[in-house]
Amino acid sequence: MTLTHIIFIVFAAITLLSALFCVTTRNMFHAALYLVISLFGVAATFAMLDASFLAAAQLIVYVGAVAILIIFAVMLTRGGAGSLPAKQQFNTQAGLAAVVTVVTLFILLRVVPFFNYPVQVAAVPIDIVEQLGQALVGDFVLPFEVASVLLLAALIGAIYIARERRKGEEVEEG
Amino acid sequence: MAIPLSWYLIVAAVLFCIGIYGVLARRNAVGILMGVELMLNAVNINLVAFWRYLNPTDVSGQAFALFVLVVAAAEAVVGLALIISVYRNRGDIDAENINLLKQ
Amino acid sequence: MPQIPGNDILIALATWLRQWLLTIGLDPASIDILMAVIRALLLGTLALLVFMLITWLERKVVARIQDRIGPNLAGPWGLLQPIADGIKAITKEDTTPDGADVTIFNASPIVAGVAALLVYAVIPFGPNPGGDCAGTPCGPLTGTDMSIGLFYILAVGAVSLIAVLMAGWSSNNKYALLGSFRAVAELLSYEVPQVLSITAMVMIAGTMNMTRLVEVQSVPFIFPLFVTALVFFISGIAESGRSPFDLVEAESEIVAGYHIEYSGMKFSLFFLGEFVHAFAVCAVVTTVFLNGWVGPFSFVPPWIWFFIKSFAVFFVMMWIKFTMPRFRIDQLMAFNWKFLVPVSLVNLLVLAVLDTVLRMMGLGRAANPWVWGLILFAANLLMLFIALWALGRAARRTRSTERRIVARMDDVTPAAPVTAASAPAAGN
Amino acid sequence: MDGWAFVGIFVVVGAALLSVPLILAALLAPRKPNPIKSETYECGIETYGDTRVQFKAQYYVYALMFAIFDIETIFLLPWAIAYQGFRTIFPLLEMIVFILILVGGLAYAWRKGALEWL
Repeated sequence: MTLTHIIFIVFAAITLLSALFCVTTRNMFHAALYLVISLFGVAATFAMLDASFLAAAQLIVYVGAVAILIIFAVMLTRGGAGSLPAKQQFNTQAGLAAVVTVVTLFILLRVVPFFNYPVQVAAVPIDIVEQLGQALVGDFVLPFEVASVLLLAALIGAIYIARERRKGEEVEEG
Repeated sequence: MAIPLSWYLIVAAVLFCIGIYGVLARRNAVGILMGVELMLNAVNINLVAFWRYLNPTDVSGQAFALFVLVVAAAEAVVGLALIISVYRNRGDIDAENINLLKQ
Repeated sequence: MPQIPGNDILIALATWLRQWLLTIGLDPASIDILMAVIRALLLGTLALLVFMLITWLERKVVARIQDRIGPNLAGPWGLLQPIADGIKAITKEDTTPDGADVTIFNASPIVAGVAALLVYAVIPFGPNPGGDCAGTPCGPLTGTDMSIGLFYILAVGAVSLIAVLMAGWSSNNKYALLGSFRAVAELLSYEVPQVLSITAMVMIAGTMNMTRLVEVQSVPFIFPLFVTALVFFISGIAESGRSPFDLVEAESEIVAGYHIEYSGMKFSLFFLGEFVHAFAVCAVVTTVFLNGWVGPFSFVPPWIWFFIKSFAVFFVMMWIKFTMPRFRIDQLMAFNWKFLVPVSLVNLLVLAVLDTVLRMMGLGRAANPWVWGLILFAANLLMLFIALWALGRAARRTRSTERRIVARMDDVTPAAPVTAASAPAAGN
Repeated sequence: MDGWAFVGIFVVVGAALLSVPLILAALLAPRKPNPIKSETYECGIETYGDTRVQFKAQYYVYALMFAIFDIETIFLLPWAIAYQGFRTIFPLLEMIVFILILVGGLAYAWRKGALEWL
């Protein structure tokens, strides 16, 4: 048990516990914050895997963008309060969902970690980000451009859906 | 490399299952979306861990993780826009009540 | 004492400390951790000292600009004023509003402060002397020499948004919630031109490492990247929530923004976050555009040059703050999305094309940095001229539209006949 | 770990440094709460209605534009790092196509008035 192991366990525990709170807590704003903490933990995991660029990208995309979007959505829907204030947070199939989850977890844990992977010990190239850039306009040029189109589609679609028409209905000033 | 690969895979598997539970059991549509984000993150942990342990000199693993990141964000952008729109029209984002197409 | 690499007093001290720790029998791994903790402590203290200094400086400068004297009672020239403020903040009663979400309410000032401090981790205050410091290779004078330094700065900038939302939501106050929404809308909007200008910097420099960024500046990047520097500086001011972009705390509109319910020391931490962030922006501008620690006269330590340049940039920031009126929120958003973002996109494209063309003509940075730099500078000035012309035209058009609308509201018979359809359309 | 270890240490140390004045304040500052004092501030009048009021969706539109451009930058930065090493113009052209597609999105938002503060 070295220091690295302990750090890994700490971050794994943070990630998993806050993920658990995220899916179970009643207050949606708290759930969003737990999600942020959990995604932080994932970023730390990336950093431990020497994926420096991805760790920072994870922080920017998830903590900076997706988390803000989710918190905005929570606030715009008034915490999902709906008409009934004290509504159940889980649906009627919650029990079934738990069974499915446990079965999936059981299968995954039985199968995935104990396969004998051809682990290769090598240092990460120092110019990995540069290689990534070259790959994006080399091998991955098609997905790269398709990603751009996907982003365009998401932008236009989301603006079209989310925008309020000028003669909006019961929109309070805010 | 002090930490075995399987540790990362276990963390990813558990995170994935927590995400599944969130997606299946939450009533709140935003909560369901959070579950999806957790699942996508679990996938990314797997991708990066496999990249690091199986082929660290090739960038494909990182590139894939990057594309997953994009798809996740695009999905969140559009999904949340839909939820906001539903809330505006119906005043409720309980996934069990969004069933206009069933009736 | 052995040969001191780089002849720098700070590196000499660190080398001496490491040697002493070796002599008292610590193993190298724990020395590394201990040295990192010391470095972190020094950096944090430095950031706090700079914070105290610039609060004093800012009050002195605003006083001079407004033809006043400024703080002059506490100590010589009022230099002890920050300490007096600190004592005051510590002894003030700290209230928590009813219905506040206490945990989040208390956590968010710390999150905001730490997020602002984190930028300092990658700022290089001096060069890498090379050579050997008590058995380990010497590093540059920086917290950590990350390979993705600039990108890291972007990443920690994202965290402060969460702090704002936490503060606004947990206060259980409509003004705070409204203020946090506005603040976040502003901050994230201005992050877009910021990331685009960082992309332009990285493209020209070919690295994201902060130390390398200084080393590759054979010509200070303010010349070839003039428009980029302006966009980055403006969006940096907006990111730190300073006037004229201080809608975050527009007193006359939304009382005090997201930190309305905060008092005493917790309020001071938000205040600290703002100032620390503002100075961090200046430090990044110095590093990336003004050649960082490099300066004439080898007897002056590099970090002195670094701070001279940073304070000069901060002076410009104060000058802007105290001479500009505040933007209205719609102007703020329009300025960002309709001016800064298009300008930085065009700037990115122009720089990419021009640099490639120059490189292919054999006039790239590698060949002759000053020729390359001046050609790009000319292109930058041209871009700036066109952009300002477009901005001026748009501003005149908007102003005449607004005037007509005001005239219509004031008077039943407007001076110029305006149809209802034409007025809003002109604003686009 | 490319400096992230130091960042972790710096987070802990920074939080500790900032907690010192908070702890001092907790020890030294007076604490006499009363119902009037801890009332939510609303310019002197009593608060009215629910705090978590309905906001307009325009905020979300800005957030989503930010998200899209942020992700664009995640792709642009590796390209920008590799830029000085490119020897042909094809990477440049591919990048220009990438940016122009997104500029189309910005133009759409502008035309539709989604950038207007309503």
